[in-house]
Amino acid sequence: MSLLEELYKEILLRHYKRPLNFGVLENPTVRQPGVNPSCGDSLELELRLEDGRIAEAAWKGQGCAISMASASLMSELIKGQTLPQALELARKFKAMVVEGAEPAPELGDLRALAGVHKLHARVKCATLAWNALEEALKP
Amino acid sequence: MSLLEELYKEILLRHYKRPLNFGVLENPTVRQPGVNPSCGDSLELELRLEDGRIAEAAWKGQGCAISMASASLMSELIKGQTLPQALELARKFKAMVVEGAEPAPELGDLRALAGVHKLHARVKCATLAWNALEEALKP
Amino acid sequence: MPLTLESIRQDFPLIAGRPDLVYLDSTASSQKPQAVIEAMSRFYRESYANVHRGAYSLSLAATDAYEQARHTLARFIGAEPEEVIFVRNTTEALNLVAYAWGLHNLREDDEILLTEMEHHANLVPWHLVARRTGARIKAIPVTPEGRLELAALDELLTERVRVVSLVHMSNVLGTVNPVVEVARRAKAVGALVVVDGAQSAPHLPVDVKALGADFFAFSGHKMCGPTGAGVLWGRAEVLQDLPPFLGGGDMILEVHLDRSTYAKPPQRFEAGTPPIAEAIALGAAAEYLMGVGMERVWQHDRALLEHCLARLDAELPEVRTFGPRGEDRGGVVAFSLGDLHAHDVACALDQHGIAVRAGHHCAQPLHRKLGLASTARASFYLYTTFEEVDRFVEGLKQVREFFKDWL
Amino acid sequence: MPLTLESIRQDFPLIAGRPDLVYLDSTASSQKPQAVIEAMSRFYRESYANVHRGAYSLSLAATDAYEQARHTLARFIGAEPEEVIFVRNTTEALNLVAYAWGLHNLREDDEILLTEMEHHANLVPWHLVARRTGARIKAIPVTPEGRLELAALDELLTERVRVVSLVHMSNVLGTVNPVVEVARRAKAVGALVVVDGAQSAPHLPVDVKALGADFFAFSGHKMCGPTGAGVLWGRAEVLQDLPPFLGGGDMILEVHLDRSTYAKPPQRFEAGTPPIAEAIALGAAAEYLMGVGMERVWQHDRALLEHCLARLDAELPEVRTFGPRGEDRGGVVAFSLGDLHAHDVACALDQHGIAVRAGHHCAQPLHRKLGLASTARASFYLYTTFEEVDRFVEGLKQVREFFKDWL
Ligand SMILES: Cc1ncc(COP(=O)(O)O)c(C=O)c1O
Ligand SMILES: Cc1ncc(COP(=O)(O)O)c(C=O)c1O
Repeated sequence: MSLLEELYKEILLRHYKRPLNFGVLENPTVRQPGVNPSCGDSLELELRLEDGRIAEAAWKGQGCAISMASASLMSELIKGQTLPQALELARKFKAMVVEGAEPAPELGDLRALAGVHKLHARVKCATLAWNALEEALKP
Repeated sequence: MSLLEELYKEILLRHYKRPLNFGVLENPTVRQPGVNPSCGDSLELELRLEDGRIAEAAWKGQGCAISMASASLMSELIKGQTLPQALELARKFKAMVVEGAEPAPELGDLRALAGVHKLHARVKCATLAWNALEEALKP
Repeated sequence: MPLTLESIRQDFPLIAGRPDLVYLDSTASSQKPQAVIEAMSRFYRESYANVHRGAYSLSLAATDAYEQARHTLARFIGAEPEEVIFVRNTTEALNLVAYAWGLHNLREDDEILLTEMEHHANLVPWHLVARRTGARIKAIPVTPEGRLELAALDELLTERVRVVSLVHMSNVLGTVNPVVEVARRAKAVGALVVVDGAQSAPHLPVDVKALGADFFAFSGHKMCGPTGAGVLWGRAEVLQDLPPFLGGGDMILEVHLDRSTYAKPPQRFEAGTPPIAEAIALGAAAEYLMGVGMERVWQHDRALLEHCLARLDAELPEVRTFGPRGEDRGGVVAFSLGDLHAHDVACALDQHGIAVRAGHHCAQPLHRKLGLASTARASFYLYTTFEEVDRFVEGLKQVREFFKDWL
Repeated sequence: MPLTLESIRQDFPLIAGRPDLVYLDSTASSQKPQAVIEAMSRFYRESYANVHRGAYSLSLAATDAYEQARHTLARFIGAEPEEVIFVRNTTEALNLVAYAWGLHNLREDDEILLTEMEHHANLVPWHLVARRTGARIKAIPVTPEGRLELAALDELLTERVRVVSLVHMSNVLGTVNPVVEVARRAKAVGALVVVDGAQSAPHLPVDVKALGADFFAFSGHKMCGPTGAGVLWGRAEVLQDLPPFLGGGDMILEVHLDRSTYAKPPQRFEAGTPPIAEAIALGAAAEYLMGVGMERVWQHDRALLEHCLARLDAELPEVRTFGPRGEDRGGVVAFSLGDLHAHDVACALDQHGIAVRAGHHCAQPLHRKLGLASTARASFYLYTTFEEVDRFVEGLKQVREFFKDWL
């Protein structure tokens, strides 16, 4: 299987064509823009935090298949997580794509993005939404 | 004879030790500073122009043997010359030290500086006073 | 031996040594001929010293080589050596003009006229200066074909416009702008004319005197030269009265603790130890290009472009290209494939050994106008072959096939 | 194989290839080891591409190499990579601080505190900024021995002083200034502290964190690296809020026609295509120096200096040297021979193959204080031998003999 096939899997196609949680929230408690200055891709992440948990998440933006799928999958995964849990997921996701660490089971379908590590150029695409998440949850 | 001996001749030593026309004029009609930015040497040339001739010339400054001797000899040579004659002398002097042209007889003792051409580094020293002269005579 | 495309390719070690690679990113930066690489190494191995201020032979030889490079670059663009200022790149050159001229001359409500197709290098410096001076920025629009909307000039070129700064050849559209005409009209209202020549100097014959501009900026690394050296050309009369930009050694006459006076141009604008080896190597690059002939470089780019566009038009209807169709267009093909994102396309092409750039190419306003966040871009140079263009087209077809469910 | 002086000399092609030459001008610029020259050529031959913005492998590899160099330079001075900004040279680094920080923060009657031993690179940028802002310049005096008059600090360091900018090691006197103490006292009045490390970074171990400064500037070409690349180090907290200096590509977040937002440091301060090959080669230079060990470089300089001064003192009473005698002095010997002008002396030494510099060494105010328009200067580096110092002393004796009637 080529690197490309390893990366552009069915699951990403689904999220690229029909991204989940795409749009805006009615009453977000945090709104965080994210930009990948190297290509100009940008997104805006909205969260509603309640009792230390991410009650709702939505995002909007334009970007490549990798960044869109990553944002879609992330927005689904973090819903219901406590802030420390969400940050831990971010850490694990980045370990996987930046450092090439073994994909953590908690990442679920996001493990489909493990191949990004070998396609170095795409790391910034895959982490765009996650960087925005980390910014948004900064104390 | 070494390049050095060829250049540092008796005649230059005389002008270096006892520069001619060193000082200021009583009533100069032109006063022109000159700087060699590469070493910081500077001089001030004063001229009294009368009826299209250089009636008097004086200069003051500090610099290396080459620049001092050149200024001293020049100040002596240009006295009594018309402006076009003085500019022509400047041209001939520069041709000699910058381009290595055959020394013109009109340059008199200044021909002792012909060796400067081979000691490239000293061209700016030798031409310091002459550049000031050309500036001073600019219309 | 006549200069053939094959012999030119042999001059570039990276091109000759990587037959697997189809390098189509010369607009971002060009590869380097051995003559340039060697000019630099030889200088370091055999005659390196700092320039100016040196009373010994080695330093004088270095100074001569550096000043010789200035002469060569002057010849390359039809200028006088005293008008050639060595800088790092086009970006620094344009900042020099914006700061030195702009901070000194712009007042509140003065206008700066740019174009919608500018590279960030010709936008951001003006933003910085506008904010400090209260001047305002306007832009000549770009037509749907990718040309400047000259009809808008009448209205835009008011007496308030103090400077018109525009790109000679767009790094996205490939458009070669009618600089002579814009300059003439800008001069009629007394505006300074600044030209971003980052793409024109490497790709077409340039005669700065004929352009009618006051400043012309370009980068060495895009024209077979090393990184770290570029040129700002300034018309002698304009440089004469231009205050300095960077302060430091070599640009001064007299320095006191609290004030200083400045040297003549070009020294006034070269503060500190210049990129000596880089300028010398850039001289070698200009010699190399003049050896090939800039008209020939331009015609080669043009031929590759026409071939590429013809094939894309005929065989890849899903590919949309940007930029004008005509003689006023150089060898740059920005494109999109269906709704696929440029990054996905470029990354897939890279898997086939085809190197194209993806992104906004430092022209966000232009991309906003095109309605896209980014495009992919293939660009050609004197070492590019028709076969490489064919490999690019075939590669694109494979990418289309790979992404067929995504399109 | 242990690193011997002879093996070090073999690493430098120009030194090894010119046994006739005694190169004593490393303070102006150093020679380059083969490892540095080769790092640069290899990059151009094998893996050249523009950095950032590249979606293809070649560009990514170039970006990695460039960022790797940033890490190496950070390690070289004990900093974080995000604090390392690649610039052309010390001069540009100091201008960056003066413009970006100074134009933004200085107000009328604010004070800028410099010293009497500054290089023009640390004077002229402040003159330019002072003129625009109305700030005033003061200077810490230099004692007759060539040290900073620290006793004057109490009076000079008023609450009005917003910035103290000083040289770490003087390029004329060789003095290593007590930066830690000056920085501590400057901080006490809330001033920004800027250090000109052009001579210290190449010649002694530097730990920027320990210095207590906010900025530290140095040039690659004086530390075995190529021309065209230098470093501005800035403390992370200071860089965070610093407005940009040069505008253009790669330093932005979002660009509109008339305004833009900026990237985080260090990108915010690196506009346009950086000196890519130069930064990579500078990384190789830093590796080379760390391989030798900076403490060893310093001790070698010191030993040569003591040997040189001892012989000059004993054998050439007509020679006057400048700079302090003590541990706080590096391998720089500025001198005069009787009333002879420095140019005459340097030119005569050059005839014996001995390369020393003559002039004001870009320190006119200091020379004015010394009462001289210029001095000659011999300076040492890791490849300088005791035998070369001896040849210098013997050469000077011959020059004295030649000029005996002139003295
Ligand atoms: C103390 C000092 N500061 C600044 C500079 C300027 O360095 P550069 O010319 O590399 O900018 C030098 C070297 O000339 C120097 O010795
Ligand atoms: C049209 C144009 N202007 C300016 C630049 C900036 O050039 P540099 O990055 O060499 O400063 C470029 C290249 O990126 C360009 O294509």
